[in-house]
Amino acid sequence: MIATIFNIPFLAVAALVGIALYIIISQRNLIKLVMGIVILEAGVNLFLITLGYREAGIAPIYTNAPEGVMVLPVPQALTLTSIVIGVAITALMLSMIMLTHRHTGSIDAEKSRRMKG
Amino acid sequence: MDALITHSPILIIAIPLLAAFLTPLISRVSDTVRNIIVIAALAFVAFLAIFLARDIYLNGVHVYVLGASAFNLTIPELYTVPVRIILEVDAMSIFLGIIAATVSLAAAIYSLSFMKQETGKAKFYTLLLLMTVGMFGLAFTGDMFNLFVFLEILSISGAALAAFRTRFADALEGGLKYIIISAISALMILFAIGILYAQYNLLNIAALAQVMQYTTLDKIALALLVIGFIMKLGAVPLHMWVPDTYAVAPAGISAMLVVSSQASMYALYRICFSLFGVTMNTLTVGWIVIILGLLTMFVGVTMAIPQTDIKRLMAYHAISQSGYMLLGVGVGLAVLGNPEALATYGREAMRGGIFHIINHAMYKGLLFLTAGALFYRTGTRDLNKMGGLGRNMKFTSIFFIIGALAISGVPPFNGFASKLMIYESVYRFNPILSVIAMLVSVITLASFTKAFQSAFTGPPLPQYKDVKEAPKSMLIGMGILAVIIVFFSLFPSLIVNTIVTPAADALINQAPYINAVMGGG
Amino acid sequence: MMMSKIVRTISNLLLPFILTYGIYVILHGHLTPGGGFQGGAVFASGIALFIVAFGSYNIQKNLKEHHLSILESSGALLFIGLAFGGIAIVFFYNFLVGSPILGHIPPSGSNPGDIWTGGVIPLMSIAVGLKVIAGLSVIVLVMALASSKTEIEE
Amino acid sequence: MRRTTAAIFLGIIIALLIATALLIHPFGYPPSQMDDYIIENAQSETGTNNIVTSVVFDYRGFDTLGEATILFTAVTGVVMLFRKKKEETAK
Repeated sequence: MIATIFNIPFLAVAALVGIALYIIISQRNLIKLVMGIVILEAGVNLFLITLGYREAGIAPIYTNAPEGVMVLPVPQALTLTSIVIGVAITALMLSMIMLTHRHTGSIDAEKSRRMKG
Repeated sequence: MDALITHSPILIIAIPLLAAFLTPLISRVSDTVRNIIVIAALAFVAFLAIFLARDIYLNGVHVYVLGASAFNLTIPELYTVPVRIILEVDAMSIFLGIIAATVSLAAAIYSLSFMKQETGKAKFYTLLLLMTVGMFGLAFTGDMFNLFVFLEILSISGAALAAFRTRFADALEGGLKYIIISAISALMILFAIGILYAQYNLLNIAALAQVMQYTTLDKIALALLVIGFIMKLGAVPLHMWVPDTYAVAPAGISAMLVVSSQASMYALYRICFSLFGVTMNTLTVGWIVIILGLLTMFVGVTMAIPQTDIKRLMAYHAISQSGYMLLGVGVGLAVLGNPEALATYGREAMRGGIFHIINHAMYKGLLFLTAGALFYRTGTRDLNKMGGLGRNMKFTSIFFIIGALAISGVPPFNGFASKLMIYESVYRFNPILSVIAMLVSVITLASFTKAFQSAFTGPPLPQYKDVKEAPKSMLIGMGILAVIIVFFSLFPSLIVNTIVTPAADALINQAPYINAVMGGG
Repeated sequence: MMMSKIVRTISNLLLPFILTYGIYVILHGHLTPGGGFQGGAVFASGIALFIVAFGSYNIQKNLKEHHLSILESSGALLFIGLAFGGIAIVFFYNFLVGSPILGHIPPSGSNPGDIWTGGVIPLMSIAVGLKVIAGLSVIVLVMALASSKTEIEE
Repeated sequence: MRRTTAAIFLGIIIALLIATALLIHPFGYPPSQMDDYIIENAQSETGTNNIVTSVVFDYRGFDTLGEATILFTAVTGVVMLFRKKKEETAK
């Protein structure tokens, strides 16, 4: 049970990802769909960053570093990459939604839809 | 020359990337120079890929450690695991590399004329080069996170290109669907990478494969990876985006999106064979892949029959054909743990499935390009509005016949060669699967006969009386693929022996892939 | 569309600090938390603030999209060029460590930090910084312009 | 039909996520063979005090190149989507 209590950050990740997937599946508004994807991204990023934490660790920077064990640097780099990728995808998705709205006057996934399946 | 071979894994990725960064600058000066640079970069890369392939068949797996003090220093001195990003090119990677190089070159040449009337050509070629970079990177990388990064490059550029003709609302919808699916699947894959990293503190595929335990967490990671890549390659439960995206993309890009799907399929195979290999329950995973393949095959072809939009029809056939590749390789995966069955029919099934990948890339690419040529001259994709075009567009109709016969698996075309390999070997695994596959092939033939009749034969419609043949560069683009198809049809055994068998063996034998990085063996 | 005078004055006041901080984060990426992406994002947020406060139409006169695109391509070219610089050994090899330029090697363990370290890393930081500044600004500018255009049309 | 499938799918994924959260290493005690090498050797190999930066630009520099490429792609894509209709015919 003790392990479960200490794994609360990972449960938070599960909650975030679950909420995000629920939004993605249930919402028809395209902007809300993008919000769902952004939350999903946040969940995955949180997962990556929590992977690297070490008990009582300090930031992995030697400039005037205090004594102590350092947290893992690689997950931080991966998270950085994944954040930038998220920004790029979000920007592109929102641009496409703006243009779809211009064409069809709607941001409802069903209404602005012209092709079937 | 040795230096060129040594550095060619990175050069194949970096040269189109450099060209992509240069393209926006050069476009300000001259459009002609830009076109020359784009084509030259792609041609040079295709040349390098063939060069590298030859060396791989002779000397085995190539590794390239980025940023180390020597290109083959996979593990730092006095240490036990790889730290840096490693490019690892084996016969399967270069197989996908050759496909990507050929199709993107053909698509770029084709687009010279096809996109002439469009605005924003500088952006178009930049994105096309970036898409090529994504394919090569995905094929060559030996690192899980790097694979994710290149998958994202591939999907972002693909989505932007699919939505290129922004004046059509359909194009935006196709692009949007593609990017949403890609974003969700990529995040699932990233989550799985996180799980693997959490357990082993490794990101290198070969290093992970060596220490793979197949714990419950690994199973979860495997499930997420399979769902993610299945989503991305457009297999059946999650195939809805494929026709919408393929149909609206410019023709050259539709051809490249086919390869992009195959790149995801490559990643799926890489995960199943090289990362998990025999540690996992290959029979279960293999059957999952087989069932997905059958569903994909069948649903794709049945949905294709009622289509009147020529590119949607082809897109559904693209889904259906992916089923063959999944079926062939799935059978190989199912018997991976059983050396006897693997030797008698598993290896043959894998060779069939892998041969089908290259065949499909070529003929489906060709078919999409001919559909684009029809659209270019008639302005419609609706088969009911076309008719009698064969009279004026002779080359295009010949190319269409070649592609259609190849996809339907009519002898002696290459589609028949690969399908025969799949039928024969799958029959020995489970006869019913083989029968379904043949049935699907017959329906495909019927569907394409119908399409050919409505577009090319019959009396010429009055509004298309003055239709001309497609412009030269489009013919060259189609011609490249058509010549390759004819060559493959004439010498199937040569192709199977030189490039397909090493690729299949590279997947089956996990050890060389691991040893190239981890040493030993 | 322009925001009220209060917003404009405050953003004018804040802008130099935001931009300076962005540049500091980029240049000290190898010593303190930060680097090209983070600093570039800080800098670009300053530009975004400017675009929001003064309206994209007014900004457009001074901040052209194609100038930013050129800056972005140059940043990308500089980055890949630095990566190619090491190709005599291996692509991405840090060829400046130990050389007279930025080549100092810090004492191992905790130390006060020396700006002249890191080899190509500070240069790459600058390249990526340029790229991110230009890239994010272009995205914000183009999307702001596009949305204000729809407002005018309607 | 579609809703039910979606709900089942969602249920499976959430079950997988919670299983992950329970099975994964205890928070704060990760395995660290690769990262320990980087923490120990980053200063001497790359001359950088900030280890995250050394990972971003040196050990995993190729990822960063890919990431910069993604940003470049997205910017090109956004500018392409909002391009003026008669941009190049004027030339």
